[in-house]
Amino acid sequence: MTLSDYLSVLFLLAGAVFFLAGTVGLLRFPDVYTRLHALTKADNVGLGLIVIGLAMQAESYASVGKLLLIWLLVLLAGSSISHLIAKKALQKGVRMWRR
Amino acid sequence: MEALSLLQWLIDGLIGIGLLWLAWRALFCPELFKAIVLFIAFGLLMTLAWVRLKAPDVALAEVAIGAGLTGALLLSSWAKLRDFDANKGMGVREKNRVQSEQKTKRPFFHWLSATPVLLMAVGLGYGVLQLSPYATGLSTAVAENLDASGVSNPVTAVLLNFRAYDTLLEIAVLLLALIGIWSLEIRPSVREATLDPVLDLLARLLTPLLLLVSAYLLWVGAHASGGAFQAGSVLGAAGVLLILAGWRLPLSLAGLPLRITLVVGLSTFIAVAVLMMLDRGQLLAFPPSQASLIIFVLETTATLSIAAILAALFLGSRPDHSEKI
Amino acid sequence: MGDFLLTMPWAVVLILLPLVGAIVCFLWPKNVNQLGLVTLAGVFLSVVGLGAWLLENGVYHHAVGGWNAPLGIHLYADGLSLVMLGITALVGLFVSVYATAYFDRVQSEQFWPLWLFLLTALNALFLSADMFNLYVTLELLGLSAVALVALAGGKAALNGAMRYLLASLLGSLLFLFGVALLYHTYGSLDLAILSEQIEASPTVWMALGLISAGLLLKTALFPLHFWLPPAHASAFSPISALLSALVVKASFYLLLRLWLELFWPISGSVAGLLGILGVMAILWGSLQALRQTRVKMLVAYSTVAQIGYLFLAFPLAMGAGVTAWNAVMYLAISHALAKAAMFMAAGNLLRFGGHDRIADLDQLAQRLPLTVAAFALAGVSLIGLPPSGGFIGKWLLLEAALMQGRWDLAVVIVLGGVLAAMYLFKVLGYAFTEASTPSKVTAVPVRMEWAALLLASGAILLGFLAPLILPLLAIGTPFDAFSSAQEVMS
Amino acid sequence: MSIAVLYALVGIGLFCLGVYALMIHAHLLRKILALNIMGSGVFMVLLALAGRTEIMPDPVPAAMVITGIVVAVSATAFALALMLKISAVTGRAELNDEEEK
Repeated sequence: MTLSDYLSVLFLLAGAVFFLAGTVGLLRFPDVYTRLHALTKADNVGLGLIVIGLAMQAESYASVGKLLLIWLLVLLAGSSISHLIAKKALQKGVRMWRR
Repeated sequence: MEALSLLQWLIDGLIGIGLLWLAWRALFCPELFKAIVLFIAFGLLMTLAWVRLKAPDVALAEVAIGAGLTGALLLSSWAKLRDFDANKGMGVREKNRVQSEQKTKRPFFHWLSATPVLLMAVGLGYGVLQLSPYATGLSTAVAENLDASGVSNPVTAVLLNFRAYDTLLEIAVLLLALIGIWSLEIRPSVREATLDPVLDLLARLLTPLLLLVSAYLLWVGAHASGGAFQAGSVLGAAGVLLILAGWRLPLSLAGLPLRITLVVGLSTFIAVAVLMMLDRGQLLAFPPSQASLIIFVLETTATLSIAAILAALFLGSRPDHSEKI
Repeated sequence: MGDFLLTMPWAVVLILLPLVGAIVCFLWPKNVNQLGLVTLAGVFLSVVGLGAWLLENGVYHHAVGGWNAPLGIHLYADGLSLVMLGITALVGLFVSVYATAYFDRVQSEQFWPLWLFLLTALNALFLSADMFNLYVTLELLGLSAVALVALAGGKAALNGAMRYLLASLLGSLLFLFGVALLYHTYGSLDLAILSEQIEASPTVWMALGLISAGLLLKTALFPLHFWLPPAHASAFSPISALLSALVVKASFYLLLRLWLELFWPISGSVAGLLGILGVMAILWGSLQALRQTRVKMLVAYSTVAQIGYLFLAFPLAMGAGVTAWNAVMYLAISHALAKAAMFMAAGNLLRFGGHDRIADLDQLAQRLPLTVAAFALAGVSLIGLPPSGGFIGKWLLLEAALMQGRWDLAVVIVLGGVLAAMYLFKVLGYAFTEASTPSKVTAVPVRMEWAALLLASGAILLGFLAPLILPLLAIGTPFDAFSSAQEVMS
Repeated sequence: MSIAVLYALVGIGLFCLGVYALMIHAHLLRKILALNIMGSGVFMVLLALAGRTEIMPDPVPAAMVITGIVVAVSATAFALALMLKISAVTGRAELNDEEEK
C-alpha cells in the first residue's frame, strides 16, 4: 500500500464517521429542523470526504470529474429538498424545539 | 481470498435480509406514508442487489423506474387521496385515516391465507434448490450472434434485436396504460402547485443536466449499460420535475403534437417491422450491416415516447382537458 | 388472387393491423367508428387468408427477426389457433357493429383504441409460441380488458374493474414465476423446445403449478371466479360481450395449449382435480344464476357455469383424446357466440327499459321481438338443445363420458343443461308478461337488435357446421401428441 | 449454496410476503404496494438464477426483467389512477365487499 492508499482509507473512514453521526442525529434529534441539519452534514461533508477518498483511487481524470459531479448534484438536490421540507414544516406550523 | 469471499457473503446476506425487512415493514407498518417511503428505500436496495448480481442495466432501470418513478407515482397518489379526505369536509380525523390505512381482513382470514402462502414458499424454495448449480441459459447463443446484432451490449442486443418483438409489445403496454388512465377522466388536481423559487431554480438547473444524462444513456446503450428505457425514464423524470415545479404544456401543444410524441416510438417500431417484412420477408429482421443504425433510430424515438408517456402517467389527467374545467 | 392469399404473411397482419388501428384511432378520434370497422373487416379477411394458407400448407412458423428459437421468438399457428382467431374476428366484428350504435361520441372515442389494443393482445396471444412473449400479451390483454370495464364509470363498474385488475396482475405474476423456473431449468422459452425436453422434477412441478394457478385465476374457474361476475355484469354491454366471449377464452386457450404441449406427459393425474372443479363450477354458477334478480348478473354467472364445462374435458381426454378436445373447443366457440349475443340482448333490454331487473321486464316479446328472439336462440345453444353448436359440443362430451363409463360426469353434463334452461326461462317468462310497474322506454337502434340476433343465429348455425369446423381444428393435429401418448399408455 | 441461490431465496420470500399482504390488506394502495413487491421478487428469482455460471451472466433474463419493470410501472400507474377514481366516487380507497353480499 502506498501513501495515497493510506490517505484514501483515512478519508473514507472519516466520511463513514460523518454518515454514522448524521444517521444517529436523524434518529435522535428532537424535531424536523434539527434532523435536517444532521442529514445535510452526512450528505455534504460525509459524501464529500468519500468522494475525495475515491478520487485518489480513480484511474482517469474523467472518473474524478464524474465523482465530483455526483457530489455537486447531491449538494444541489439535498439543499433544495431540505429547504422545501423545512418550508412546508413551517407552513404547517411545526414548532421548533426549545430546551 | 477466503476473507474476501466471507466479506462478499456478509454484504449479500445483509442486502438480502435488508430487502426482506424493508418489504415486510413497507407492507405491514401502520402508516401509509411511511410504507411508501420504505418502499422507495426498498427499490434503492434492489438496485444494489442488481449491481451485485452483475446486471447494471437492470440496476439503472430499477433506480429510475422501479424506485424513482413508481415512488413518485405512489407519493403523488397518496397526496391526492389525502386531499380527497380533506375536501370531503367531514373532518376525517387523523386517527380514522390511520385506521383505514392499516385495516386488514378478519384474523381468521390471516391464518387462512398464511397457510397456503407458507406452503408455497417451502415448495418454491425446494424447487429452486433442486435446480442444477450450473446453467448458462442462452449466454452462448447470444455471444455467438452478438456480431450480427449491430450492438455490443448483449442486453441491448436481446431487447432490440433478438427479442425486439417483446419490446414492441412492451411499448404498446406503456401506451395502453396511459390511454386507459386518460379514459378514466380523472379531474385534474384542484390544488395549485405552490410556486417555490428554490424548486423552480432546481428544475431549471437539473432539466438540462437530465437531458444530457438521457442522451448519454441512449448513446452508451449500444456498447455499455444503458439504452432506451433508462434514457427515457431519466428524460421522463425531467418532465416530472417540471410538472412539480408548476410548469404545464401549452394548450397548443397538448393536442395532436403531444399525442404524436406519445406514439412516435411505437409507430416507428411498427414501421420498421413492416419495412423489414417487405424487404427480408421476416418481421423485425435487420440486415446486420444496418442493424446498428436501425437500432439507434428505434431507441431514439422510443426514448422520446417513453419519456412523454412516463411524464403523462405522472400527471394523470389529460393535459388538453385540464385547463377547460 | 389465390397466389396473393398464399404469399401474404397473414399472421403478422393479424397482430400489427389492430395495433396500427389503435394508434390511428388515438391520434385522430374524429372518425373512430369508420376506422375501427375497417380495421375489424381487415382482421376478419386476414383470418380467412390465414385459414386458406393453413389448409394449403399445414402449420405456420415465423421466426421473428430471423432468429430461430431458443434465441428468438416464434410465431406459430395451427388449427387450434386458427379457430380461436376466427371466433375472435367474428364476434369482434359483430360487437363492433353493435358498439357503433351503442356508444355516444365521447364513449366511442374511448372505446375504440382500447378495444383494438385488446384485439391486438388476443391475436398476439393466439399466435405466440414463446413463454415470455405470452406473458407480455397476457399483461396487454389484462390491462386493456380492465380499462374497458372501467369505462362505464359507476361505483359497481369501478369496483369490478379494480377487483379484475388485482386478480389479473396476480395471475400474470404467478405465470411469470412459472416461466422463470422453466427457463432456468431448460434454458429456453420456446414452447416446442420445452415440450421436447420437459420431464417431471420438483422444479417443473412448481413451475406448472404456478402457471396453472395464474391461468385458472384469469379463466375464472371455480373457486377463483370471484372477480368475474362483478366485472362482467357492470361493464357496458358490448364490453361484457367481449370479455365473456373472448377474453376468458384466451386464457383458457393458453391453458389448453400448455396442457397439450407441456403438462400432459408429466401430470395426467391433475386432470381429475380440474374435472372436479369444473363440476363444481357448473353447479355453483348455475345455482347462483338462478338466484340473480338482474339479467346481466344472471348472464355473468352463467359464464361461470359454462367455463366449468370446458374443464370436464380434462379427465375425459385420458380415454377419449381427440373427441374430448373437439367437444371442448366446440363448446368454447358456441359459448363465445351465444354469450356475446346474450350480453348484447341484455344491453338492448337495458337501453329499452332503462333497467335490467328481471321481474320488471315488461312485455318485451311483443315490443322487442328481435332481441327476445336473440336471447332465446342464444339460450338454446347454452342449454345444449339441438340443432345448436352447444348441442354438438355437449353431445361429443357426453359421448366421451359414456365411452369411459363416467356416468357421474354424464349426469352433470345433463343437469347443467337443465339448470341453464331453468335460469334462462326465468328471464324469458318475465319477457312475455306485463310488469306491475310500467317504465319509460327508449327506442333501441335497429343495428343493435340485428347484431345480437345474427350472432345468436350463428350459435345455432354452428350446429350444422361440424363437418366444416372439425377438419379446420385438426390442421397441424394440435391434439395429436395427446392421442399418441394415450396409445402408449393403453 | 451459492450467491445465486441466496438471492433466489430472497426473491421467493419477497414474492410470498407480497401474496400474503395482497390477500389480507383492505386499503388499495397497500394492495398495489404488495403487487409491486411480488413483482420485484419474481424479477429477483429470474435474474439471480442467471448467475449460476462462471462466464458472462445470461443477458436474456436481464432483458426480460427490464421489460417486466416497464410493464410493472405501467400497471402500477393504471392501478393508482383507478384507485383515485374509486376514492373520488365512493369516498374510500377500498373495495366494497359488503354491498355485494
